[in-house]
Amino acid sequence: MTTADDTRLAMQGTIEALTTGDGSEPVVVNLGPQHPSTHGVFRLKVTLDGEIVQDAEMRIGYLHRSMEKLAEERTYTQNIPFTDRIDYLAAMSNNLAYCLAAEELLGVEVPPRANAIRVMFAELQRVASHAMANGTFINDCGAWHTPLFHMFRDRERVLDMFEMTCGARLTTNYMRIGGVAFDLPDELLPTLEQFLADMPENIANYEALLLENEILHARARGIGVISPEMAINSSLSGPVLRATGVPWDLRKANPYCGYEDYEFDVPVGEQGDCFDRFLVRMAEVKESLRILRQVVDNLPDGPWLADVPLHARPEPGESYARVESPRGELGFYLVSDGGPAPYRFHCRPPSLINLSALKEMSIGGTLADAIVTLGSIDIVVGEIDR
Amino acid sequence: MTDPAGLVSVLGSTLGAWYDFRDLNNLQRLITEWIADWGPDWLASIIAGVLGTLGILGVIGPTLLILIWVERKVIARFQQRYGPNRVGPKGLLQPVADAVKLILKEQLAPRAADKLIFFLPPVLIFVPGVLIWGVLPFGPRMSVADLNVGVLFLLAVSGTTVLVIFMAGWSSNNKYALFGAMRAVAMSISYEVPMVLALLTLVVFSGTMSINGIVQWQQQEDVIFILLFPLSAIAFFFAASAELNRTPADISEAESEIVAGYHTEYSGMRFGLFYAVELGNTLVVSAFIATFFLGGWWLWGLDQWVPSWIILLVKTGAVYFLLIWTRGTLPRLRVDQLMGFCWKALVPATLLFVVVAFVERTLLISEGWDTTVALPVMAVINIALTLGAIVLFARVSRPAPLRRPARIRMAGAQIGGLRAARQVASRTEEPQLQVGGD
Amino acid sequence: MTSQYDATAAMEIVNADAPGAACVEDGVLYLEPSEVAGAVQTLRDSEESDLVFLSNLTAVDRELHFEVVYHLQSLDRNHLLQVKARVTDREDPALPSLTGVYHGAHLQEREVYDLFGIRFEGHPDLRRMFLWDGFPGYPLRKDFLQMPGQVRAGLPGFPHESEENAWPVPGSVPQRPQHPNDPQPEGDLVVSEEGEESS
Amino acid sequence: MSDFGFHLAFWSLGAMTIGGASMILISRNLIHAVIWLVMSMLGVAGLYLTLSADFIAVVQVLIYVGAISVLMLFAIMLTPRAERDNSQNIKTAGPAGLVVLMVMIATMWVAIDTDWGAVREAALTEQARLIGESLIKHYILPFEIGAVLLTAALVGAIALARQDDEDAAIHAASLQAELEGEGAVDPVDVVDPPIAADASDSEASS
Repeated sequence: MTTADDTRLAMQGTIEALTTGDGSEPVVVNLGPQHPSTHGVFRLKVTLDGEIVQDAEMRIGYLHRSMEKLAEERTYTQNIPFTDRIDYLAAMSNNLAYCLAAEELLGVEVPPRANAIRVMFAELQRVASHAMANGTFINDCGAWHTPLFHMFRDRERVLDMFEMTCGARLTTNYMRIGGVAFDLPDELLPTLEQFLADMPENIANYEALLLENEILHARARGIGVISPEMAINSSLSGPVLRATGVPWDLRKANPYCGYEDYEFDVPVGEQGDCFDRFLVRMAEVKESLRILRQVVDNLPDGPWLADVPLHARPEPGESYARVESPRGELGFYLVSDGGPAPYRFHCRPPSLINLSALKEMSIGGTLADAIVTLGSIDIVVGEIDR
Repeated sequence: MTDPAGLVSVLGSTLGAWYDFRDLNNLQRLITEWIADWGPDWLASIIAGVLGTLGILGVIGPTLLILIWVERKVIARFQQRYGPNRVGPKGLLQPVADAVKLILKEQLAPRAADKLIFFLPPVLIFVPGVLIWGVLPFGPRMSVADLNVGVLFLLAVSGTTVLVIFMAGWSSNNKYALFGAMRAVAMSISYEVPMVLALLTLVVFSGTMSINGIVQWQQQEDVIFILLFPLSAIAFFFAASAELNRTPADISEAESEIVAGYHTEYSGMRFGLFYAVELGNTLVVSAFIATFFLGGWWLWGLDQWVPSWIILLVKTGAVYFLLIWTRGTLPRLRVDQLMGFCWKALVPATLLFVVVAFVERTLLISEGWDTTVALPVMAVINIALTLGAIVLFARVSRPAPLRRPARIRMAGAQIGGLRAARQVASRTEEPQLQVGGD
Repeated sequence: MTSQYDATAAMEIVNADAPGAACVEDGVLYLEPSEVAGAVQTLRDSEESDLVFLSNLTAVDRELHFEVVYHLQSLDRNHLLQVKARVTDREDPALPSLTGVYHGAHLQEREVYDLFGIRFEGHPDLRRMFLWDGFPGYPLRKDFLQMPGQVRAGLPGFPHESEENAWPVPGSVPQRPQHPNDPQPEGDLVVSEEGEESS
Repeated sequence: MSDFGFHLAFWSLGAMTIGGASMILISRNLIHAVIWLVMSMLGVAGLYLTLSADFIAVVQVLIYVGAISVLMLFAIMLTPRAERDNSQNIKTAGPAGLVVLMVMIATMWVAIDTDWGAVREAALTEQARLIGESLIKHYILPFEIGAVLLTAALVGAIALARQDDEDAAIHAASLQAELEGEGAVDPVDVVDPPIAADASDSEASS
């Protein structure tokens, strides 16, 4: 390299430094793969000018288990446990979405009791997942685990109910093609009644602790803002989309499992910032409790599993079923070639797609804001990487 | 003052005897006088110093072990958990088990670390941590060194901690550690200003820089400083908790952002030392807050009956509980918010109170007012000023996004995209939830 | 309830803008590969179709060609349209990127590139996402790690249907010696017999 | 305090001060040099203590150790390539050393030659009060001048630190022009902000 080249390079560096900031060099910091705030093995590579984020790039794949490939080697029923492991914080929703897709492919009619039980567990799962999401979000804002543990208490009770019903807490494997695996145990309904009786007070406590907390406002308001237009264009879904004010909820827009029979509302935010996402989740928990109340009151009797052959060979074709999982629009796209296993098994992961706009949300904020934004999106790395 | 018929009198002791446990200084004096009888001067003073240091270490060591347990238990109660309850009765031996574990762990150092500077900080950070105890008065004569520039000594010694933190962060050759160190240094430089100003208020008003002098002034005037200068107390509390890196100001070791800040790369007992000193500093700061603003070892005559150091410990415990409480409740502020709060709120407010203290002190001396009347009046005025300043700050300082309330509306029948969003937003009815805003 | 958007109507919208860009086969809208981005943009911007939301983007290996599947959703009109595009070149499959139309296509296209090897031309940051650079092959292709004995990937059938389907599929999984789950060869039962005798 | 203790303290603190100062000269790493400087300053503070100057000693620690050295570290950290070996300017070492040697000899000569009139009295107790009183009574004018000077320096520092983005843009543009061989560029052309904030994105639908 000649001296002239050296000079050119130096000058280019100076120009870059002058146009990007106050003449200082940016620092690249890796958040993750092992980092307390990335909720798993997720890596965010941020370029910082001082504390200001200039660029954020995510590197994922640390938890990739090639589930879509594995599923091509297993029968439709055998694939249900995989869906637990895709989003291990909302296993019931994933079970449900997959079963809906398989049922569409097989043309199975689900008995009414099974539908009610599915709604019950999907909503319980939403309560549990939102408790986790909001708790960790406050943690990312820097609280010393207190709200998290309070919300974990509710989540524990939900998981206890899961355990009661299907023997597992996280990887439930409860839904079946054509219904659910087991009927409700006798002790479930009293437990659920008690849970429904206790929750309003708990939620009131959280609201008293958090809603008017000035520090939380300062940390989360106006941070990670995204416009509704951009949110739709980025395919965001779930609370992240609804926080921008777009009232899009598949339970209303495309009711499945008889959601049209229940009375509930879709909370939407206004400004699309982290705090609105938090508030939307808080409000959704209340709506879920409303649905649960109605499910318990109108639980139909009858079979809980349709007569579906375990060794099913669907006709060649394809199906795309979506549910409103706690994280957003969760879809399963199944292609059958008439064989015993899906020819193609694809999951539309809301966590991954909600990250589409992470870069846009974090640039210009500080490092701490980027963490809060990431926390407010509520990612599950199992679902991102699959 | 006559000796009240208290616990001590029951034991038949006379004031100043070595077994008077109200004032442990007597014991030390007995020993040093005995040495001075036969030995050289310098030996007596060295023995006195060693005894004082041993006394301090004897207080800090076990207290730290208990405090770890207390903090974990209290935080656990805030969080609806049991806390440590396996090792020993009620989990009391948990800190010991932790310490043993930390000692047995391998001590790692990054290959690219600046070795000498990397190894020093865990040791060096102990120096200010212990020195600072030297000027803490446990009783009327119970302090290792009752310096007449005690307040300055306190500030000087606590200021050097920053340097050690910087060494730790810089030498680790880790970006998280460096960020933590830079934040710690920036924050410490900033928060030293309101801390100094808050103490300056007391110094100006009481006319002494000796810490024991400040306590004695409170005793003499029968008033505690938190009533006279509440804003200084609040500012000092906040500044101190910022210097201690505790939530809501723990940005230099913000777990969710920079993992563990400046001590990210320290493992085993090296980390344990940082942790212990941090906890010890929390205790000593609680003690100083109790001393400066809550009357220290004095409590309206109760110190005649109960050993003064127990009174101080109880007050310290109360302040310490407050620190745990804030830690267990509040989220963390961002770096710029923390700096802004310091320079835009705490510094002007404490400066205002320095001026107030000047004026009031001058009036007291020049007009010769009766302090029993003047002090309560001043206290009322100052409390009113404090409330006014806080309200003013809350009004003025809110950034733009916080001025609008956050609203949650219900979509109702409107489900859809942008068009539905516009319809929902244009509704005039009350939103479901509305928080914040002016 | 979300309705399926009529593929013929969508075809008309697309073809009005770019004649011949779309056709309908078996009720599914197929797009000409070179016209994908423009056609989808037309569908997005058209007042009538209003497909503003890219719900899903993935691909299927049809062995002779790749089929890239788009699920487009209209939020306000609440209908869903499935759009497909065929990529026939298996050696160097390529398709125009949708990133200019939908920001949400970024990650999904990267995923398809990673697992199928379909290049999306015009994607600003087309790199492997889950697997590392230099990973050999594209796992979701049906010919990935083709197994010996011409055994197709996937499950051939249920074990009860035919002897050949009994696990392990011959030739697909190498026989492991001495694994407790494997059927023991004859003559290996000596140990247990001895045990029975001694007891 | 007896002579033995005094001598012990004096010599060990002196060794600490001079040793630290020497290590500054020897160490090639700027950060190390600052840390040695801190050690030297702590030694000086200790020497003040042996002179019964509590106030000065404490202030020495407060200002030099707690503030100035930290500021130095900050300055070094913010300087690009601060860890660079700082022993390059070896050409000027000879003359500089000579000058320093002469100054040192002069200082020592003055120190030895002066009749210090050592005072063997009890320690001054109320030093802070004395210093304060003399500052605002006898030395009020220098004190005020110093205060004004410091304020001016503070304002100046802020003005310097707040270098306008405009200046940076002009500088960058002129460099760019030079790089492209176009000659100087009219500053007016580049004053506009390079990236206009996209207003449409920030407007929510509300």
